[in-house]
Amino acid sequence: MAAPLLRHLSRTNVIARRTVLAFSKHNNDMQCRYLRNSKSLPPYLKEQVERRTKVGPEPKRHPSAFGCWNYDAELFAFGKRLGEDFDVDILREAFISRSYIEMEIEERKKVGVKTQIPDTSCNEELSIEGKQLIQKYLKAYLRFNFPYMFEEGICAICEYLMTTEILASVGKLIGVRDLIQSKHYPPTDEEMVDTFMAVVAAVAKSQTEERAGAFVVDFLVPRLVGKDINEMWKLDNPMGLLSAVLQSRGMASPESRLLWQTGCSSIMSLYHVGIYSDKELIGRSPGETLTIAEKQAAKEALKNLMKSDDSRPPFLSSSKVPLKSLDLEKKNPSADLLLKLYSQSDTSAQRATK
Amino acid sequence: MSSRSLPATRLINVGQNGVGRYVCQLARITLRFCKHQASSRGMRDFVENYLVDFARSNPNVVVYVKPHRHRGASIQADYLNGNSHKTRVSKMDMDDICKWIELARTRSGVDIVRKTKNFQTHSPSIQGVWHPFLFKDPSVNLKTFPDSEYGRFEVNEVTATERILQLAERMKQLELEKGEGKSEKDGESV
Amino acid sequence: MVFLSRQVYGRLHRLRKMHEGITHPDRTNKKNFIFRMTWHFYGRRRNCYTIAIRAAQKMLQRASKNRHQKKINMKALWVQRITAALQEHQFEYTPFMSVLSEADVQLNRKVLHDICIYEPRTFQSLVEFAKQRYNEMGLYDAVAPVPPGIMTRSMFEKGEKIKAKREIKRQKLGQKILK
Amino acid sequence: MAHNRVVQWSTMSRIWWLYDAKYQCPFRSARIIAGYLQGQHKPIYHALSDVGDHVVVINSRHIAMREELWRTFTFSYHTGYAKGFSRTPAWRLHSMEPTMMIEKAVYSNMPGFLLRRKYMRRLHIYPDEEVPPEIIGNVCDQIQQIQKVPKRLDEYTAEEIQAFPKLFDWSEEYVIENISADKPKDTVKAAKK
Repeated sequence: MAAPLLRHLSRTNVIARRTVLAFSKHNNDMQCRYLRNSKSLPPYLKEQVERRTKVGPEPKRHPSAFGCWNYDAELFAFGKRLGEDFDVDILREAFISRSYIEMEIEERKKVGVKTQIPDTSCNEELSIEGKQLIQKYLKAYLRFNFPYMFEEGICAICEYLMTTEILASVGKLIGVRDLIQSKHYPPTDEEMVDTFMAVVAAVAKSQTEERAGAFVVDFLVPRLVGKDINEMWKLDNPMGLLSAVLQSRGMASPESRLLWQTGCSSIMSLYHVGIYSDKELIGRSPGETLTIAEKQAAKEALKNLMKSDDSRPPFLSSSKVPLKSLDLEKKNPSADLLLKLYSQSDTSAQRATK
Repeated sequence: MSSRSLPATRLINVGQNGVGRYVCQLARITLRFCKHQASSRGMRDFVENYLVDFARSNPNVVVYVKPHRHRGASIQADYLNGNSHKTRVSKMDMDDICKWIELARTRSGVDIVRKTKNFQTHSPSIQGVWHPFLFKDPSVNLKTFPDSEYGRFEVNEVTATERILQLAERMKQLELEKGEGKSEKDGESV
Repeated sequence: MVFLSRQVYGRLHRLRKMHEGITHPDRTNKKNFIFRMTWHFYGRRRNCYTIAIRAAQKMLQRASKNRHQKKINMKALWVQRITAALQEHQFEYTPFMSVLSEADVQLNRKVLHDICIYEPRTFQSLVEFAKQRYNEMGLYDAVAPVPPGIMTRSMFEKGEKIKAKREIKRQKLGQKILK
Repeated sequence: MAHNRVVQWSTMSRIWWLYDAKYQCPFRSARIIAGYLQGQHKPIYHALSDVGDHVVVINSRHIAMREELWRTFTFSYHTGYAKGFSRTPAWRLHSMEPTMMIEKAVYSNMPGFLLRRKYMRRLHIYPDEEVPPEIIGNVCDQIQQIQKVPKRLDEYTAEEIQAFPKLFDWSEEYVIENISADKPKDTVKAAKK
């Protein structure tokens, strides 16, 4: 019970916490147990805190600094942890970062050793390869999961998953942090991302590309849980796209109708707008102004048409997706193309009327 | 103790672990013990009997065994998120040590703090959250307020006035019937 | 204040205190035990032991009392919310719950209140079921307040039973008196 | 998540209700209005989160009270100084300020904590049917009345009065003034002038 309480006592000041802990019961240095009530204790603690702040916090150290470290064993465990059979040489290469090589070269220069390290031994090439693999399989998976979604939407989701934050956190989850051979510890986010991508390429090289695809799906797609996938695609003009979609499907053009309104002259106004096509409700949404509500309703209608609404079934697991027989090149319909066609048909219709 | 005293957190699944593929978060485990002292007896037994089995069944965990002369036995578990937890196991028997190691193996490595709730969801509503217009009759939309018909109190019982009117109606009918009967009788007599 | 290390300082301090005749290190532990609970209090309730211990004891008393009270409050809130949700469907709390329990629908108040906010359509179907079942059971007539001036068979029978009991008593009393 | 934002806006929004207080008991109405102001009719209700609605009350001048309550029901107040006590009967207060009765009744029907003032700000009372258009434009629903509005004698047409069944006859010696149907209308008009 003592530890969390004491920690909480001085939550603002980590250093003060350490000094207090130094006087706790478990400390071996403790010579007297009633120091707390001493008048001369506060100045002593103050002095200690000041000195500690001057020095700054301790830098984080690699586990190998504490004595127990076997890199080969760790590499072996890494492969087993992910359930993959790696080629050890490829995996070893995947963990060598650019900064490590530069550091090595500098150190060798200092010492005067003339042997050169080949530039190709770092993970840059592998990471480029891995990036392509990730994009390829992620998009193929998303297209399979959302066959009605526009290509732009799928690219937006893929882009979100390819951000440094997400990839670095996935790298941390599977434990690349301690294995990266880098100049810094802990390694930078960019190094983590590069390494993760290189690991994906290593899976493909040691086994098959489909295996790497399953690896990507298993570790990246769960990051979409609890996220609004429809908001990742920034749609400027949902109403225009909606009318284009409806026209291409041979449905009547959308009509927006006000369903409910209240508090119109107050700042807490609320409007519910529904969008109809052929007198059928295809999407409805609330909003604080009419324009916002209409825009959101159009988005909602698009969501329903793309079958990516909130009541959609959960994401498929990689075992349920036929990654081998997936057509990786096939793309979903593009929204831009549809809009272009729509505007052309509009202008032609106007000409015809003239 | 009041709930403000201790730090609390929501229920967290670190990185949605297990949604796609489960990754054991225990990276390495270091067993420290003395080869001679009696307090390390349990740990020595564990190393002799169970350690190989443990390492074989958990190839994803790197096991380091470190004898320390004349020190208490301890287990240090390092997790993938960078945390490490040390458990002192001197004077414990082998079974207890097994339990502590099992605990270390199944943990996520996040600090143990009080939970505010035992459940959590990322998508609380499938059908859409309740809102004031959800079950409102759409015909209300067409009304202009104040609408005296719509806001009227609905009376299920018959009021006194209505009852009098009903009675009067019935009396009228009875009288009519009587009158008809009389006229019929008159006709018969005629 | 000159000292080279914490150990030396502590040793000196202890010697000094022993010289003064204060040899109760446990007292500090006892106080610390209380101060750990009162760190977030305001004013002297936080740091002065005599005041802090009273505050801590009061806090613990309230905590144990409110652990029970919290459950009561939560139940009241759930009932209130379910009633409000039922009001939208023109139904009432008591018949709703009685029908659910009769039909072995094992949803407690906590779950029902969650449903009525987050899955309102499910709740609607539950209410429709309850309404239907309630009419079938014909419970409404039994539960509804009886209008004045109306005598049902059950009320009459009850009255008869009471009368009969009284009669038996009277007869017994009469026999006793005769004896 | 923009869509979740508007969904939340919709769930937590305050909607505007109308209540016609014509011939309604102020005390029983107040209990219902107070519930709406606090949001007790919503499944998201919580005593400490302010989720109440707006209520516009009209015709507060025309409320009705049973028996002798207009005369016997009193509002008392003490200034805190000596001889500072005052007591006002309901009829007097109502004639001075026709919105006060409803306001006081609603205020006393709500729990006495700090949110009460906030709730009261969302209560808009108007003595007659005339409500400013910016207020009535907000309204989207109406609260049901609690008792039946009676039909006054002057609201009946002469034919209806003629057709109404005669229950009994006054004896010939009984003297009645102003029994004719036209008289009360005239008196009302005179009073208004």
